[in-house]
Amino acid sequence: MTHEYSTQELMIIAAARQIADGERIFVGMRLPITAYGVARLTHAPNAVGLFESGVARYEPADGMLYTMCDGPNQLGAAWTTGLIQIMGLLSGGRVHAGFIGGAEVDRFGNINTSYIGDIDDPKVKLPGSGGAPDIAAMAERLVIIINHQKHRLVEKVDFITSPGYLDGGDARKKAGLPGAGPAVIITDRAILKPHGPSNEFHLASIHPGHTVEEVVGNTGWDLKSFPEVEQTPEPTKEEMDALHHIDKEGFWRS
Amino acid sequence: MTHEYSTQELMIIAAARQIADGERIFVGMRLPITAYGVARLTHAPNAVGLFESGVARYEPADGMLYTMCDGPNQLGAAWTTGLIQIMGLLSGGRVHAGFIGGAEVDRFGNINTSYIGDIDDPKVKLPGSGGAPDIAAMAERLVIIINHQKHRLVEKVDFITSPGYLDGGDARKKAGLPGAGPAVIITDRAILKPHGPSNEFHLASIHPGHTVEEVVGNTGWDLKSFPEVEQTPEPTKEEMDALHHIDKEGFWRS
Amino acid sequence: MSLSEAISTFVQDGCNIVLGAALENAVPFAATHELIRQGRRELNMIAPISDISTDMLIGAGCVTEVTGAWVGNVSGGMGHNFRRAAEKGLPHPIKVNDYSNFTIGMAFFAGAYGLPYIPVKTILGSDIMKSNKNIRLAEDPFSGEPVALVPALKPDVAFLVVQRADKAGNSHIWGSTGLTQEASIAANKIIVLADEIVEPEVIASDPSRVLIPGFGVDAVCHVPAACHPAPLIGKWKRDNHFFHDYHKETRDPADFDRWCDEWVRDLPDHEAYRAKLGGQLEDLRILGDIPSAPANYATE
Amino acid sequence: MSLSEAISTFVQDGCNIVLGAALENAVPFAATHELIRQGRRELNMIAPISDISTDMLIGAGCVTEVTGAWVGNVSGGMGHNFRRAAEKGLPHPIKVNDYSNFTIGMAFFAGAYGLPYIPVKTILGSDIMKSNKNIRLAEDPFSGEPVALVPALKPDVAFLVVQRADKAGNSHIWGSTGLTQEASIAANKIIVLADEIVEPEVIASDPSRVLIPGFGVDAVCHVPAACHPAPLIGKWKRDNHFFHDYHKETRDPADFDRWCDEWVRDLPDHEAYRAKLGGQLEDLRILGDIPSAPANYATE
Repeated sequence: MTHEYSTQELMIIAAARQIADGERIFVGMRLPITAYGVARLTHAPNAVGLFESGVARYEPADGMLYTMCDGPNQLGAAWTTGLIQIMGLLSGGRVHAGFIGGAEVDRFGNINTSYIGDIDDPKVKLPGSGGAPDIAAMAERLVIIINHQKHRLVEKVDFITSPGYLDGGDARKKAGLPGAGPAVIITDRAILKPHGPSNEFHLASIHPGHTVEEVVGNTGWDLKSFPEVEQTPEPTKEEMDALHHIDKEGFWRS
Repeated sequence: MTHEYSTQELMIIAAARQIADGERIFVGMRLPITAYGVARLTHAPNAVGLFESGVARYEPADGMLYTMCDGPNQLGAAWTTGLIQIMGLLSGGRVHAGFIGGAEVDRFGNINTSYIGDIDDPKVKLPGSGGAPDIAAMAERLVIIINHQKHRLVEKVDFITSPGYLDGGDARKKAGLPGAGPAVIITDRAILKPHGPSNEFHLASIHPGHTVEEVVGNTGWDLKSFPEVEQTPEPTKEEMDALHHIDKEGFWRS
Repeated sequence: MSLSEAISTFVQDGCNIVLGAALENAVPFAATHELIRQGRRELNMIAPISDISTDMLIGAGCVTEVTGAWVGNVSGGMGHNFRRAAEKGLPHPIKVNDYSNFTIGMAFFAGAYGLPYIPVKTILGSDIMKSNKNIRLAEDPFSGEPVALVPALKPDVAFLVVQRADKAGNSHIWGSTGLTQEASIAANKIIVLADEIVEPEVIASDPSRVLIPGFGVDAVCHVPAACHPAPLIGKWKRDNHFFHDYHKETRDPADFDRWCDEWVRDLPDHEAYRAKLGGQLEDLRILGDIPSAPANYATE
Repeated sequence: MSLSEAISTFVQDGCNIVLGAALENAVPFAATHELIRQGRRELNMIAPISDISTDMLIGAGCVTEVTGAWVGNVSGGMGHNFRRAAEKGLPHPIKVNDYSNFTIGMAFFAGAYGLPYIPVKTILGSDIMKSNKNIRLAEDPFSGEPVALVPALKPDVAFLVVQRADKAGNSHIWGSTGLTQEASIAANKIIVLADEIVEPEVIASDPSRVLIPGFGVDAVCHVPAACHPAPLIGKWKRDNHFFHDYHKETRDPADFDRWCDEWVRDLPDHEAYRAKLGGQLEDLRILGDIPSAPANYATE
């Protein structure tokens, strides 16, 4: 290892690798928007970033964004328009992928950002869906980003805000959902991918410095592994340079 | 009669009187747009003109228009936008009236601008509907303008492009149409209005110089009269001045 | 018309209100404050996302129903008042009508343009189909496939912030607009909060930049920085600290009350609010000028 | 890319084509001509109203299906070719799929934004419900009232004229747009005919004036006056005489053939068409400048 990186920086770079050149991506704030910036500066110079408030950009915004509606995200944008116009692109194969996070994700990639506990008497009322269900339903593929803790990667979410593979198998297709579903869950310890006809998420790759036992022990379901569990490749110098160029203040370095 | 006017000028002024101040009106080209201009200059200075291509105007355009999309109709407009935005205003009580014409109108105010003869083997293929059915369905009331000839005012139109009262009575309401339906037919000889529960059009007013016998003889159905048939009031000096101000070239004078 | 007058004229207790539909910019916070000051009750707040506006109104006891996709503090975390109301019924219980951003967009679109409902696919498989009883699962009669029917939403009143308007409410908006157009046209009454009042000629010089025509507007109020602490493109930067402080200072009900007294109830109007912000607001004012290329509307 | 290349790449015989969806302005007549020159056959022409474009294509034998609300000559009267085809099957029969303007708008909207169909009220009671077999009468499951279900339309290719674009297809449109946005996004391929090619910075200076983003555009062709004889706001006046002459000179099939040879088939491309028009075209060029008020996008 010739260069230092934080766990968060590794997650950003793993996320950036999910973006192919020329793709149109629904980019959230924080970690995914940084990943988008890294991808644009490295292997995906022609990617397009979409923001559900009604913004599409080629070049990432200059400077730190607190919300997708901030001025720097609109200055010089490819398009500032309405939510229907932007989110409507999800249909018709015009959007390749979306990034979303959540409070909970389950073994079939279903995501909860709505209620912990009972709907009518919730233990925690989470902020809600935003546009995540729409992106989860329609994008060609979904990238889920979440911290790897037992209460976050759970057997079954209390509330499916954004559908993954629902009860697994072909349940998603039967429900009439056009997009293919979540392709990957990127955590701070590992990368999980859907396996076989059940579409249950299995361990696909472990981040450097972590072990299978630790990952399984921090997962809320009986996590199985792909036949060959890889080690997540370390960030390259080019990737780290791009990230440092974007994250000038070192927000993600700790 | 202290001032000369043509039949067409009388029709324009009769149409202008259908516009109340502050109303939003779907204005077609030619005769109705001139009527709108007269109304704005006389009794309806706050009327708003809507054009289905996506234009809304306060002041009528300066100069002769050949289509609603011509530059002079867009310069200084209140709104240049899309068709859905403008026509969408028809719902929710935001549009008070619409003007439409046609090749044929029948005793219940149904209008044909599509097919003369059989649909599958038409004698005449007319240009089609444009936005007229939408306006006919949704506007609070409809003003129909047509020349008074036996083959134009017919017992039953070959094809209902834009619905009036359909088969009469409450057929229109039963069909689920939100707007109240045609309020008036203005011809070059007379003004007809729907009568009683049948909603059949009866003779309401005769233009100066015309007779009941002549009007009935040029109507394709057995035209009945309101108990008191009025004479259409002659244009006032103010109305004629307004019309001459708009129609500087005397297009409507012959 | 003053904002106070517009609200006392057009907003009654129990109204269904859209207060900002552009998501995180152009949020009409000045109207949020005035609704709290006038003590409106039993409001149904409808919006995809209105940053902390909805949380404030809930904390002040104005709200019994929330219709939307997201309630919280976009840069600051969860909304304490929203959580307290939903979890503990404090200051009183609220009913939450969940939508996703696109489905509430379709509900507004249907309401705006006279469609009884819209069939969508983007909410299939989500438990929002279970929690929101207004949305129905049905079969697409053309294909036989499942489809979710989202009925039209027709709010009573919509508030929107625009960069500039003339006295008649003809206005210009630029930057992303979220669901502003659909939500406003769907509403029965439209109240425009204009950052700047300009001559009619300025608006008429560019009718394609008009989002809602003046003849559809019921009241236009001149309220500079009505969006604070949210941003307004070309006019005001976002006050990120304010959102952060709100999160810290509203952790429990007594704290929220203190915050709300200081920033809302103890101030007579938005002018006093701006004066209280003072230099903090001035620092957010955009002084630079990066103008759009002109469009030519000449006819000759 | 040249227009000739764009059409040979993206348009096959049998395609469903939107050629102008702005109604009477910005009609891409240059594409009409090139489709005739390349001898495309069995096209389905889809548009609310495209003035005489559809009539020309019918007369040249390119069309077997017409989907829209109105076909004719807006200022000149009926379309002789449309009538001949519908009434006498000359040059060959055409199938007409009737819509009203709003319902074809809803069909495009559904196609653009992934909705299987849209329930509308504006076509109830019209015999269009009988002549267009795609539209179904149904019951609104919420209210029990009648409703017309209009299925999504997904054209293969859409052509649109814009005032200015950069080389990547990012473009600005102003003035009324009819159904341009919905019809284009609904289409599988989008071909932009730019009146002027400008630097990317010009377009990026005003992202709110973009109707279709460049990343959605499949080909951008620089074709000045592609709209002739239709108008383009701020660029070209309408050639009213040309529409009138077309009406007079296409009364019977032999006349139309002569007209079409002279104005389309005997000319290699649009540059030659512009050269043939010569001073007549120059007289239509808008020389004045009535610029829009600038919008400020500065962030500081």
